[in-house]
Amino acid sequence: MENMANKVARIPNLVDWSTGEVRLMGAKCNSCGTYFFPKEHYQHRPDCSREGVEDVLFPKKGKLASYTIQYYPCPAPFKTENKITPYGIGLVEFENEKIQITGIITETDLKTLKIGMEMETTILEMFTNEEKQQVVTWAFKAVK
Amino acid sequence: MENMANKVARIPNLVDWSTGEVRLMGAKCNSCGTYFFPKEHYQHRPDCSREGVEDVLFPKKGKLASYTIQYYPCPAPFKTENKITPYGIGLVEFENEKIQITGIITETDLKTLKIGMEMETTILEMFTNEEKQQVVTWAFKAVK
Amino acid sequence: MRDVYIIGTGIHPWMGFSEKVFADFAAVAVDNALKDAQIEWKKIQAIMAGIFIYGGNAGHLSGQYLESIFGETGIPVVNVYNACATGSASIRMAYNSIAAGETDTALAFGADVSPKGFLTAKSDNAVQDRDVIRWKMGGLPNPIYWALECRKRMEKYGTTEEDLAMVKVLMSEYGSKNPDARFKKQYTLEEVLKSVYVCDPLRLYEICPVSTGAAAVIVTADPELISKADNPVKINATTMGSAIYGDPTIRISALSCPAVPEAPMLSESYSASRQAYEKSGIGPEDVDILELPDNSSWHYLVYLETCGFCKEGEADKMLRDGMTKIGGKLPVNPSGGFSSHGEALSAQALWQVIECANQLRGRCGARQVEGAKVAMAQTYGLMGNSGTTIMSI
Amino acid sequence: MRDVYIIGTGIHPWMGFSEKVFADFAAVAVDNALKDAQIEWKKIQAIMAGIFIYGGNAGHLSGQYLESIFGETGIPVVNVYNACATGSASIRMAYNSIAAGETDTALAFGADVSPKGFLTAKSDNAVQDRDVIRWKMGGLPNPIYWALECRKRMEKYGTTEEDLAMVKVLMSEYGSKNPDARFKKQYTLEEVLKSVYVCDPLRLYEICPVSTGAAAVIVTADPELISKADNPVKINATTMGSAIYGDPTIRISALSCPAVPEAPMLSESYSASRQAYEKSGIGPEDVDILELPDNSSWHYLVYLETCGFCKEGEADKMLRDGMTKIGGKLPVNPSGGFSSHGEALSAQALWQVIECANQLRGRCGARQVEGAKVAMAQTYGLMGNSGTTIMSI
Ligand SMILES: [Zn+2]
Ligand SMILES: [Zn+2]
Repeated sequence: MENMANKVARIPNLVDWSTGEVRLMGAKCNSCGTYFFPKEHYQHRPDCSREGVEDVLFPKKGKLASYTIQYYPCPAPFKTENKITPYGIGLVEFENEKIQITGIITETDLKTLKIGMEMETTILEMFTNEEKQQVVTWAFKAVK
Repeated sequence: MENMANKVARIPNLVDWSTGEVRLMGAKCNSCGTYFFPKEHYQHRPDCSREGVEDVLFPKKGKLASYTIQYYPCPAPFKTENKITPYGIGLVEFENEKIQITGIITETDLKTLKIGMEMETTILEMFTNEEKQQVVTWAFKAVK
Repeated sequence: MRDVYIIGTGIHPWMGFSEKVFADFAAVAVDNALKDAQIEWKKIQAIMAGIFIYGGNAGHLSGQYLESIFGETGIPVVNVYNACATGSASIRMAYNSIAAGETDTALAFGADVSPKGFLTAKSDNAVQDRDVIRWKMGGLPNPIYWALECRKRMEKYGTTEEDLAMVKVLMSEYGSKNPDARFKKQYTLEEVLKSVYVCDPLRLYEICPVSTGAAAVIVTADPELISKADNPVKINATTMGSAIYGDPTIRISALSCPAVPEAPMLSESYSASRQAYEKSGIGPEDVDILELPDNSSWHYLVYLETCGFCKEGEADKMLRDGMTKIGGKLPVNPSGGFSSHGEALSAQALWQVIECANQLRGRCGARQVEGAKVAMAQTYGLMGNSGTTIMSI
Repeated sequence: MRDVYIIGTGIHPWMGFSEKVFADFAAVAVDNALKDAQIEWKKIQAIMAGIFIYGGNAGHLSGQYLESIFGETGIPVVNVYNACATGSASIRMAYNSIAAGETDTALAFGADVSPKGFLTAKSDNAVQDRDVIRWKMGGLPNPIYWALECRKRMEKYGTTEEDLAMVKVLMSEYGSKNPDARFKKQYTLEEVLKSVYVCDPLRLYEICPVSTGAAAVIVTADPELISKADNPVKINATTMGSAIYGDPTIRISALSCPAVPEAPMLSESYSASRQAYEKSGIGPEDVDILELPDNSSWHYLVYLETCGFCKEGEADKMLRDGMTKIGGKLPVNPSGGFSSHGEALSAQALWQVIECANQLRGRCGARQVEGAKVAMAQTYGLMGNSGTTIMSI
């Protein structure tokens, strides 16, 4: 995997690389079986007892359920040092968890994007902060 | 009056000194007779036709209808260069206009404040801006 | 329950950014509504106000602000916010106030001034407000959400770029005939297809911008006011819906959505419309005019399905067959839609109701739908907000 | 119109600043209300939510947020804001929804998290929002408005510093007996009179701070739910008032007020309470318990007059004579009032209703008022907002 030393997520508790793999952080309700991302945004099944909600890491890989190509820069507070437009952005489906999660696609040849293709979780370097750390967000890339 | 050169109100259209006297700027509705301060905050009598609203300058002098002494600094965006607490703040009544207007009282001996005393409109220097102008707000002081 | 009628409506024409303040726009719309209803201000017994979310304290208390302009009379004044369905909440509350017997005559209004820049996050607490995450880390302006759904639709049902462009062609034709619309230029299919992509597959002309606008509606159950009104419009139902668990739509501000549907798409609107059908006894087959929220060309298509005007995947055929044109079986958005107006958040749901009322009252000139007796205004707001109003004459 | 009952109430105890998010507090209050009502979530047919104004997108759509925690069911969810009377708006809308026949059972809730710093201006457009002027040029935090009125009262009616302090003595006695209150220390007259001035004549202990808290109320007209509820409380009226032209009170955020009264002081509350008296057929003489908004000791006194419990200038005598004590003719704020709780903006009006309901249901332990049959919750919000709820058992 990428060298993750000196990297920091712009907002904590969303993306993890402590296991050696980049994985998204979410939660699962053991009562109603629903997975949440982000983990603090609960979306229980009606009348769920909401017991046993626990943190989970989503699998590294999923498949592309939809995508778009954004031609204009995302306004602030979004921030990147390099021009990234046009950028791909996709919904990646994690099959067993029955959830689709959005993410920027770090693909330069956007013409190759296709619904159903296999994707893996990665990070996108956004900018360098005052502590000289690379501030990152989660992203997806095609499995080659 | 004070030397008003190089002074600027923090927000325009509230206090005027172009006539040589410091006066508050408001509006009057010629249909229902109500005076407004600030002038953009309309408070018409119900069913007023709202015709003929015109700018007015309030008289320089009025009388103190109520007052308090504030012991703690007003939080931002209020801003003064000098410590002004404790400061007096009063409601000054303009008799013919049938309106009372709030304002900081630039009195150092706050024990002399008394309901009914005659007050005049003045300015309070708050801070120096980047253009080296004195930024001011309106205020009241006792007529000596 | 007693019948509630629309007796007066008013609009401030839609436009772009303005230095004028929201209360000035609101006052124009309310003045027009009072004139239309032929009543004086003191007849208003309750004010249900849409919040202007970028207006600070005054915008959040827009009803109190408006009342002070027209003259404070002590009546109930409540301010509501349901994102882009805010206007639906205000008219629903005005209706409920009358139906509950609290008042006889109530005013619903909303006014929004387009901000100079982009809409963006309004807080800085990512744990509390996932909207912060979508802006800071997601890179997700609103149209991306629509494009993701649109791409799924194209894959699943064969919606084409020509279908998407055709929506704009129709909307611009009607908008050109609406003096209150912001955009009045008429576009050909070719021009739309040549416009740049904002987020592929959605093009610049296929998504709606943010606008300035104001709208006001006066409703009453007072027999005297109804009898002197010009063509009063009966409200058969005005309902609000929220989302249903398992809705597969990726909602604006969310970072995820269910992969396996357990509820209809846009379930907030499914719910609002089904409540309205049940409450009014009127079904999609009875509706002569539909105003739907065409935030993008995708919305135009999917809303026909969400609200039950055809089965899932069949809206493209309705469009291609001309059924949704003025003169077709179900004229959709004779106003020119959001495409010709842009969003004025707290005003737009009321403007949709007003277009419906104006159509039923025969006031729409070059874009008039002939002989319409039943109209439906359907709205949509982010994060699970929706409202449906069914009216008849 | 059918009768509407409170069958379940829930509170998250009041506290200071917290890193937890508003939805967590809201969920505790709603869980407690569901348990009290002995109903499951799916019985809730509408949600009327108070907006948490510092919570960004999520706080403005607090009802949608809450619904997603308990499970989205598609029901109407509306978010309201009426400053510190926000809770009054939510319960009034829940009541109207049921009275209008839209739903049988509805939830009203509000939750607020105290911000770390001071409350201040929320926009930067002084023309649109005079709140910007009062902060940038006026130097006018909220308590100054109360102090200006309090000074007038002392001059006109002879209210003394001892009267103002006595209010705190009573409130702190009751607060010490309320497990859900934030401040539980009991003060003597001497201690209060020795506390520092914030804005003379009001002292630190005589004004209320900002707090964190949540409250939820479930109302219904469903006979089955009413029959199985533990001491259901009937809502005789729940009304909202706005200001009346010529009200001489200097309103928070205003820079001026009329010098010649043409309406009662605090006319928004005069209006709300008079509407409630008229609608319910219950007058001040029938009320056994009053919860009023003691934002400051001045409020405690003036509200007795505004709501017609005595004539103008006579409240001090009521206080001095012990009439407003538990055990007196009109027990006021047995909860300990705002003085013992602090303001949690969108929750506080509901908390007042809940205290009234708990008193009528005989659940108040050491602060219980014996034999109370009728209770009234009166609230107050800046810029012309107020609500009154009259309940009975
Ligand atoms: Zn669950
Ligand atoms: Zn006037």
